[in-house]
Amino acid sequence: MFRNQYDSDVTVWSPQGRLHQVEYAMEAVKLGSATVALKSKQFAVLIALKRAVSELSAYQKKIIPIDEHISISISGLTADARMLSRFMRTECLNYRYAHDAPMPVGRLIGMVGNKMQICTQRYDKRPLGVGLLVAGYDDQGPHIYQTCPSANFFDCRAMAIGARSQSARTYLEKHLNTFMDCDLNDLVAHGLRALRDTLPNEVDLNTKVILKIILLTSLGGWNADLL
Amino acid sequence: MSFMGDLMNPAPLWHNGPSPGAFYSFPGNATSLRPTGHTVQDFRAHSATPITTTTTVIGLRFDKGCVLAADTLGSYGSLARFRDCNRLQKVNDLTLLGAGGDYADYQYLRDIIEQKIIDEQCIGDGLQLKPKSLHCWLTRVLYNKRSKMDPLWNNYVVAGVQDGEPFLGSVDKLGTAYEDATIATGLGAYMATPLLRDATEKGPLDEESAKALVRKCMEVLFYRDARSFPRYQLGVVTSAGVTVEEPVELKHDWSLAHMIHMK
Amino acid sequence: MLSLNENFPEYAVPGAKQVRFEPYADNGGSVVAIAGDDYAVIGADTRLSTGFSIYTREQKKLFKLSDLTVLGATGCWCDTLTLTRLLQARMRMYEHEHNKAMSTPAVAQMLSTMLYYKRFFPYYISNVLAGLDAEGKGCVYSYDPIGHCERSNYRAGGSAGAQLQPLLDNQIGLKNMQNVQEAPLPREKALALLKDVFISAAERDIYTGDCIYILIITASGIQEEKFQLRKD
Amino acid sequence: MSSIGTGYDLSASQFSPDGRVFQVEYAAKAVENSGTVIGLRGKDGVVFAVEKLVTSKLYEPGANKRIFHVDEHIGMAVAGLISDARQIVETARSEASNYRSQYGIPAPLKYLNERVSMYMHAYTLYSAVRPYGCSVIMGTWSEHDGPQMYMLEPSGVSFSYFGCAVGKAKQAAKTEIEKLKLADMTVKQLVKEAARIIYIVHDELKDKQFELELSWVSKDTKGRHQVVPREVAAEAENLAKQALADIEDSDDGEM
Repeated sequence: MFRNQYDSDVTVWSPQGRLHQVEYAMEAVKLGSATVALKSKQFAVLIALKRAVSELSAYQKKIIPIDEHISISISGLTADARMLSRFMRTECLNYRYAHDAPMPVGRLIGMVGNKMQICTQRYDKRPLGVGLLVAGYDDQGPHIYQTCPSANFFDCRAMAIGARSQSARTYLEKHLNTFMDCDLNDLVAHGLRALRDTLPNEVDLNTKVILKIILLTSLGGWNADLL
Repeated sequence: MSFMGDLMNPAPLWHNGPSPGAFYSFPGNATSLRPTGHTVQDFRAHSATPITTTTTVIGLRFDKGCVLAADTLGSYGSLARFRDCNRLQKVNDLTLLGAGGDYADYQYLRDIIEQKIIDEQCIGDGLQLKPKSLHCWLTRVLYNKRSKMDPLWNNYVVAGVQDGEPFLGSVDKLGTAYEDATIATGLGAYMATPLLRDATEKGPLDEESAKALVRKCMEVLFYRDARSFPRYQLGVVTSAGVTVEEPVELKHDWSLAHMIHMK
Repeated sequence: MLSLNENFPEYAVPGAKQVRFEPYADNGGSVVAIAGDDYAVIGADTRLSTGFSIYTREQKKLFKLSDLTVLGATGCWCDTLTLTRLLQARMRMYEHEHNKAMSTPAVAQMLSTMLYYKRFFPYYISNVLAGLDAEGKGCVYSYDPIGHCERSNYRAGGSAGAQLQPLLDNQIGLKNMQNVQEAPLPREKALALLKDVFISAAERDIYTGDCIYILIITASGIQEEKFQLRKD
Repeated sequence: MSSIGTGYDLSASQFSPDGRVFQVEYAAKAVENSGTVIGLRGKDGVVFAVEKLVTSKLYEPGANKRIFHVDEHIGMAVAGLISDARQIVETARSEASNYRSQYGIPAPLKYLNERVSMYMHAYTLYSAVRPYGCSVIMGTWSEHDGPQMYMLEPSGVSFSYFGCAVGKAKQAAKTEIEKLKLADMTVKQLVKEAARIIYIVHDELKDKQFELELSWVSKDTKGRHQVVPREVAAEAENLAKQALADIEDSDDGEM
């Protein structure tokens, strides 16, 4: 594909100052099915498209609860995501154990970023091939974060990642200014429409395409499972 | 289960402590991401007695905040050795901390708390350590130390305002923790608590009456506690912030103790 | 460690003693739990004390671990605080791993394991666990500090445990009585009995008093109740 | 770079026949691709300014800051890979914290610079790791030493500067900085200059959106590193926009 001699290891810089291995890992995110996250003043919502590997298999896991106030939606290598989610759960538990309070979302993401960076700099590791959308709620209200295999993370107002997610992002950008004042139903509807845009025209969101929706609210607690 | 570590020895709550002369463990600087192994410190003999001690801390909750008071004497056994041991610490805008017991142990933990606050300011997300969180954190630290049979010989009183509500809690050297409207450590538990409980049971206090009551307790304690001192500090925390007064001298009048001059 | 008195007796100072650090404290308190066919009640006094001084009169010693499980713990309060925090963390891990809440018998077994793990530096706590089991029946589990676990229908523990247990044996277990009919214990009676035994405990035991905090666990949720005791 | 592709440029632990370590130079390339970062040292403090490129409208405004606090008194502005830079920030913070716990006083920047440089340099020695893809500028002000500023490069080299620039438009920025009489200027004046320079060197055609980040540490802030207060920053930014418009006008006039 992009074969050149500078893309075999994460420890090798290309003459242009790029890290090809990390860039390839970013491609892995696009292989997963799409997932959308968006927030209003009160809510953060995660919506994910669950695919089945075959007619006989169960639908894949896309949304993983981390703590009472944080949940993640994944795209890319599920096994890598499981590792990260385990790390995040442990950190949240540790924070609760020592401080008797929920972990601030931004700080957790910072720790995830630092953890992921280490695998982008060492010969004996590879970058984690998964992108996360993190929805959380803390004292500063709802948050949406996106993390990448490059160990970058972004504080977002809305975001979509995964296969054909560009069209979802286009939708989100177009309606970005309306989200903040949306009520819950409108917010979920926007999310669903954005997700719909990632599908080929002939496929529609229906029972065949299973969705998982998760909400985080000021009332605390996630898991308003609408399906 | 990694967060529990070895169950016989509860895991340390912070890593990356000072290791003089140590060079970087290379490659990777992931010390914060993996548990450290045993250090020399784990095998040393532990001290089990306080050396320079301070006495009572008084804490009282009123309708909109809390007031703390503590004198400034560091006793070396029965010797009144150090006369300017401040032991009320402003932790952040929401929290005030008072400490009694071994002064060196307090200074050690005070530095760690100060660093904790600096770390938080460096993150710069605008979130502040809340009184309840500090209280819980102290129980974990003190409990872990007691479990190593290497206690920090202190009583801590955490005062603050959390979500608009005043908070007053105490932790001792074992990690025993509780919240109450009145707290007095050391000899104050016997001398001041009755006065404080008496007043609070009659209904909520306002800031001025709470301060007056605490000053009264400091006076009583000075007359009765042989390790106390007439110079003390008073601190108040409300939603408006934390203020710690400069040490003040309490007026004492020993003429009331005429019985001691009788032959 | 070098002991001055043993190794150098001639240097020992008569009368001077080193205070030994004692890692345990007795903070008193009693807990009573009674299980019925479709409910469990558990109550604990709210006095937290050390020796003759009372730390606070309003310390809740019951921990809601889930919608169906409540733990009552008295004894060394710092151990209680630690154990319950660990227990809550472990239960959350179970929830993450199994995608369901932990059942009361599962919590009971895990608690026993956690206590036994500290066999040689035990948590000095008398634990009484009350809740509804998988069939919805009330259950009570009681422990010694190093993890012995027993399921029963009623149990008293803590500083006045030894005084209260015989009373419960008589009133609920109908022990040492002749010509009595065994009948299911109604909830109101269990609650009244629980208050009665605490009143007796407060009379005889200085480490028990101030107030009882009671939780009533049924399939429809956990109800809360308070009952004043003598405060001296 | 004649030796590119000859196989001597694949590892940080390998010299090329002409005595260069190419991997380190390539890492420096990564820094050249990032938004411009400048540091100015005036007579009473240090000012940082960052041209933070925003790649998507979906991001929260103000997210992914490139200026960090290392300790109460030390600020750090970073260019290059932000995830690498965060690692450097963490290292610097733990160094500062260790120093504090050892000596009970804030870490001197000279010492901290030495330690962090050492750390970055260590990553240029082994084939098992790659050099950091970021440059950082650290600054402080203290009563005793006055303003101080250092810039650290991926190679682990660091120098003290009066004014420095890294990133895309470092040449243009340096030219602008050299016109200033830095030693006579206060931070209040420097903030305006810094904002102006960032606006001037920003390439409207290549990178559309950007945010200006400003921070300072000075005598007025009592030696504490702070984000420049909103009003001051807004004023500086307006002046910068004005200056840019003036330049464009005069350009038009010539045509």
